[in-house]
Amino acid sequence: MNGRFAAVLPAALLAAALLVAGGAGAQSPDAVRIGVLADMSSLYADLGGPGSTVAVQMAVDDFGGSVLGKKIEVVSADHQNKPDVASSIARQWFDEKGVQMITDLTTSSVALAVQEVARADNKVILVNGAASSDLTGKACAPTSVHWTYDTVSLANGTGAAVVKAGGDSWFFITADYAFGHALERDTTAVVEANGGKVLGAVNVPLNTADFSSFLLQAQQSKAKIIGLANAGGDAINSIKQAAEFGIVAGGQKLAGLLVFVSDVHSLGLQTAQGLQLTEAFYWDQDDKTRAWSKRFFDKTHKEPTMVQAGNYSATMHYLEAVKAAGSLDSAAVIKELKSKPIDDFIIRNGHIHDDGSLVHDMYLYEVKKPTESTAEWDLYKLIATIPGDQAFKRPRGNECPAVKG
Amino acid sequence: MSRRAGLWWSIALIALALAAPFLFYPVFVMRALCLALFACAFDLLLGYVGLLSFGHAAFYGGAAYVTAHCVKVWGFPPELGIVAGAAAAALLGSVFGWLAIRRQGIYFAMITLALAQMVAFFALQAPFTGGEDGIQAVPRGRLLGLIDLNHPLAMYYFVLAMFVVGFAIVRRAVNSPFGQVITAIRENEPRAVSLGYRAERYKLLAFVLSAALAGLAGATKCLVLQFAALSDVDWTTSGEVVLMTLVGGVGTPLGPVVGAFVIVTMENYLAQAGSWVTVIEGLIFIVCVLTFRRGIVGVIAPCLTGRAAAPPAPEPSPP
Amino acid sequence: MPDLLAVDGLHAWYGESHVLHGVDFVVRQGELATLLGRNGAGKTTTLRAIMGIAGRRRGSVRFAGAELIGLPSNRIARMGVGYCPEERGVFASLSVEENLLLPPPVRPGGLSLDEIYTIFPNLLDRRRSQGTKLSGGEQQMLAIARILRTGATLLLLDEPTEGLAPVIVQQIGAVLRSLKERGFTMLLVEQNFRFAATVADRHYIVEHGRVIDAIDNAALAANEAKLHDYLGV
Amino acid sequence: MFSWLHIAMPPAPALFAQLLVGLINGSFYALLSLGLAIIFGLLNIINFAHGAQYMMGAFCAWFLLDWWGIGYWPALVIAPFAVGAVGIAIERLLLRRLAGLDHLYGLLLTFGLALVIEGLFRQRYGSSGLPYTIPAELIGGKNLGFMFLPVYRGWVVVFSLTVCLATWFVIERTRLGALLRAATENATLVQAFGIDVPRLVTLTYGAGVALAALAGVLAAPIYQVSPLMGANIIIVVFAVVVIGGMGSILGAIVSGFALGLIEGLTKVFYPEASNTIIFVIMALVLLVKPAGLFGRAA
Repeated sequence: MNGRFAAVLPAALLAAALLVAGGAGAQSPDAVRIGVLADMSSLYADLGGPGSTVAVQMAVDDFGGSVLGKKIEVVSADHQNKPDVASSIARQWFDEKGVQMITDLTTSSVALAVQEVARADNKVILVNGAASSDLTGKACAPTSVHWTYDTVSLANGTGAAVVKAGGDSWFFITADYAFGHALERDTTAVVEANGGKVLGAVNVPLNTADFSSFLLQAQQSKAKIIGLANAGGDAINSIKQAAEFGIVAGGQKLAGLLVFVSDVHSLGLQTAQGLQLTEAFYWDQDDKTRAWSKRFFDKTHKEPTMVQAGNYSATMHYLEAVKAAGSLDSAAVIKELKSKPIDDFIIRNGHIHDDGSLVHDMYLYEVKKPTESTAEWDLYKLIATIPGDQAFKRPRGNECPAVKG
Repeated sequence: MSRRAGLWWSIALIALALAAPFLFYPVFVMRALCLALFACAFDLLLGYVGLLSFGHAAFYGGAAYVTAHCVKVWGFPPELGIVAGAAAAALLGSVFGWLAIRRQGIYFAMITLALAQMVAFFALQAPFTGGEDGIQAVPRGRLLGLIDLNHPLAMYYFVLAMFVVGFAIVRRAVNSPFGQVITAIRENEPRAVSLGYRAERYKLLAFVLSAALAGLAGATKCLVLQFAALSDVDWTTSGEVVLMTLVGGVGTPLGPVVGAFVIVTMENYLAQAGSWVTVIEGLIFIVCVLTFRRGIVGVIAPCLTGRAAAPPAPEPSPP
Repeated sequence: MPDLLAVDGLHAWYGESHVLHGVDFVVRQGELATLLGRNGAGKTTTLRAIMGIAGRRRGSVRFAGAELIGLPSNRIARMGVGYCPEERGVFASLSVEENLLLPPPVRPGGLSLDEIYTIFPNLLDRRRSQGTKLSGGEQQMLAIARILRTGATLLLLDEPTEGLAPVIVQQIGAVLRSLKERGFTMLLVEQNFRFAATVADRHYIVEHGRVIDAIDNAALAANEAKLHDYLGV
Repeated sequence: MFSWLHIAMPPAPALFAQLLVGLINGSFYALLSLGLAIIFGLLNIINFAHGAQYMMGAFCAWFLLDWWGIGYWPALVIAPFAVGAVGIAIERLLLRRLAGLDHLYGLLLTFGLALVIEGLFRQRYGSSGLPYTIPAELIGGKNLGFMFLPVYRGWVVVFSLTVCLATWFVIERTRLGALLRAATENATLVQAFGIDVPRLVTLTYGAGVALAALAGVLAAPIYQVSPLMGANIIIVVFAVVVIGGMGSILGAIVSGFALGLIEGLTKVFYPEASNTIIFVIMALVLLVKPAGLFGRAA
């Protein structure tokens, strides 16, 4: 190879790199971008995932497609439940792609990582999929709002109602992960505050397929209530196997602390019947929820989960706040969001606290018996409505500096 | 490679490396550089000693945890935090190596996997690691008390320097007499032993060096992304580094670097493809194994630089 | 007697290295021919190339009139070629009897198990033991015995006497002679031409991947000097 | 953390129940590692797609029921054949091209396959899975005094033990098994005896895959039929095979059941470690017996 030709290829490589880089940076500056950062492909893809993108797009369309004279664009990505992937996507979105707000953020480790990015970049995140109350506790950030639910509200919802109904002795099957421990910790506090007691708990590694050993331990504890402080496939498998081992038939009851309508649909009523759980939203609440859910169903062939609905609600309120503030500035938008009550057909009687938690009504549901159900997605009956100040009351106080100091 | 072509390639790559933060998103390039160093460290073992470790995430992630803890909780400056991380990885590597080095092939891979799983378990259970939330919000701090690493460019050139140091150590090790001995051991261990080399000692040394460099990569990554998390020590991370090396080309100087950049780019851009990520990734691996067995560098580089075929053993050439 | 096996211009490669450079010879029906030559001359490769397990090959190998080049080894075996490899190839994870019964019958006319045990009484006694627990001589007997059942008419035997005590070598010689009486055609690879002389009809000398000479057994004594030269003994 | 330092000893009947439950899990490990061991033995390929094929078995049962109303019992036969046929196609089209290469490449290829298969199923059926009910004949349970044993779980142990023993018998005591063992040792020679070894290899891969699918059908009524069900179990099953000794049939069966038991005990005494214990045992076994418990030294 002669010397002159030898220089051509390296030079071409450089030129190509410049072109690629130039192309990547060419973002039209006059659009408002909303990022949906979700688990698209793994454990939690059904409760958020592509459905979350659909919900956010619906909100954008319903809002009219533009704000402050700029077009609104929705971008989405799969964080694969890896905080490092999530964090670098979020940084790039904020720094390069002009993304103003990120929503969904299923799984706590991802939400916590992205929250730090948002804090550093002074951008807004509205968390819908992660449960950990640490997001508004010791890790709270000024520009983030925890929208739909957190471990505290789940604990208050299911914990208090079940104890009041006589389920005063508990045994926990806990996912050996921070959100599992947080659920167990918060529920334990609620149970004890309501006069119940916790007889024991077993920490189960994530993605354990077989729960029979743990169910036997729960059975032997003679506790009236077996609290399932887990999520996704773990929750599904533990409920399914509890039915197989005759736990419910033997007189003990299951309390699902983080169970979604998609999980119940997947399990089927035969297996899941009688399970009590707390949700922020159910498609069949009233005419408005049914109408919106029908539109969602037409696009996805599934009824929305509270995470997906929460993404719609969060996006809508964010856009309204941007419009009211007349600015995309994070502080101004958050100030606007916090200044008004949050009340739509998804989030009822809500307002945002200084720590970033959105306090609103939660609902305790019981899964119907197969005979009570009239349609494929007719899954829940309402047991109680839990007012926001009860649902989001932290039994052990809040470590968020913004609240303490 | 003709001397001339090599020179031009070197100039182009150095120019690209220096200009990258102005062309591409810096955090993306930094993350890719960390993983590239990780892959180079791994390839030192696979490509030159012929040992497939399936537990390298333990060093990468372990160092990230140590650095995160040192910097965030104990207030170490960044350079000391990185040294602490790499040193911890080297220590861990000497334990792993001491236990595993006598085994070969799949059994070596499995012992390293088993030990790494124990490290992952420790990372989940130990109180200071923050469970699956990891150690978040690790401060980048000031390098040597002078340079503020919160500035993206400062951080980028720091990461680039770390990468160049690590890469140079790998090349130096491979091209030194030590490198020739380990290659000889890979080719024919009994013969190397009969020539009086203490094969296990050399292999152990290579393993510890590889672990330390993987630790350097993990520690640097921890400062870039400002956290250490469970996914860093997960076995899938060990699998990922195997893939990067294979996709790029085992035992080629630039192969692991190219592989790392390809995989990170894929991960980054495919993430926008939503739920099709794993399907596309899987297809790429299948195609690679069926058609690109010597990796991108092993197949393409000879065409670009005018060599007939990749040489069986890598020869010294600057990046 | 017609040619049962005719090898013509056979080339073979292991990877990049060209090992056989045009081997020509024939083995007639009912005959015992040997391939003699030094280490590395290409004798074993010739057997493997006939059997279709030597990597890439070119040329012609005709067995009973049919071309073998291009066929996979299992098809070649099915045509009636029995192969007894160097190092015997006795399977460690199989018992003696399982080893014996392993090669499938390919055509009628093979020996029955009883006949085999009559020829090799040792194997009957040890038929339940693990194949590789046998002594070297017994393993060699087993390796030969198992291709007698199948009905193969041509036996390819790769150095059956290697590393065996003289008394065992004598026994093997007796076995080969009796097989010849039963009508088997055999191609034997040997280094030990003194042994070969006691059993064979004809000898081919292999050197550098070619057959360079053919000597009738009867003419062996007359050609001893030449043979010493070829084999370097 | 380290709460095991002060746990109470459970009463003996409770312990017995846990052992039985462990044995049930062990039967899944045994079935899956058996298939892996057979494949490794002859093909020298570490079949990373085994988990995906297990998942396909469960899905096949679900398809049969949902699309054609074919129930559990026929599915137990049909699914292994159907998924085994897919395995045969995979071997013919892809794995065959890797013959003779380092087994690293087989591992990578099957890893890629697993990603593709699981990705496609997840794309179509979501991640939370589909329900499959226990067949009517096996619903309910027996009170054994120390525990309530669901009939279906009992069936799982008995059936998989039978399948394992039958497989062991075929491989160790029949002519077909002798062929397999011989081909594992020296495939070239076996082919030179007139056996169509490539076909044997294809069928063996198909059989290994069919065993995985069989385990999938068995698992369908217990676990949710989910695209991710195999991804979580595959790494554990690897460990089981390595502990037993790569390629050793008996080793795979014995260590499958034994590790189920050990894991069961761990779930009582140190539940947090129940996913890690298998790796601890693997490390210990490999340090003491480098080729696994039943493996022949290389």
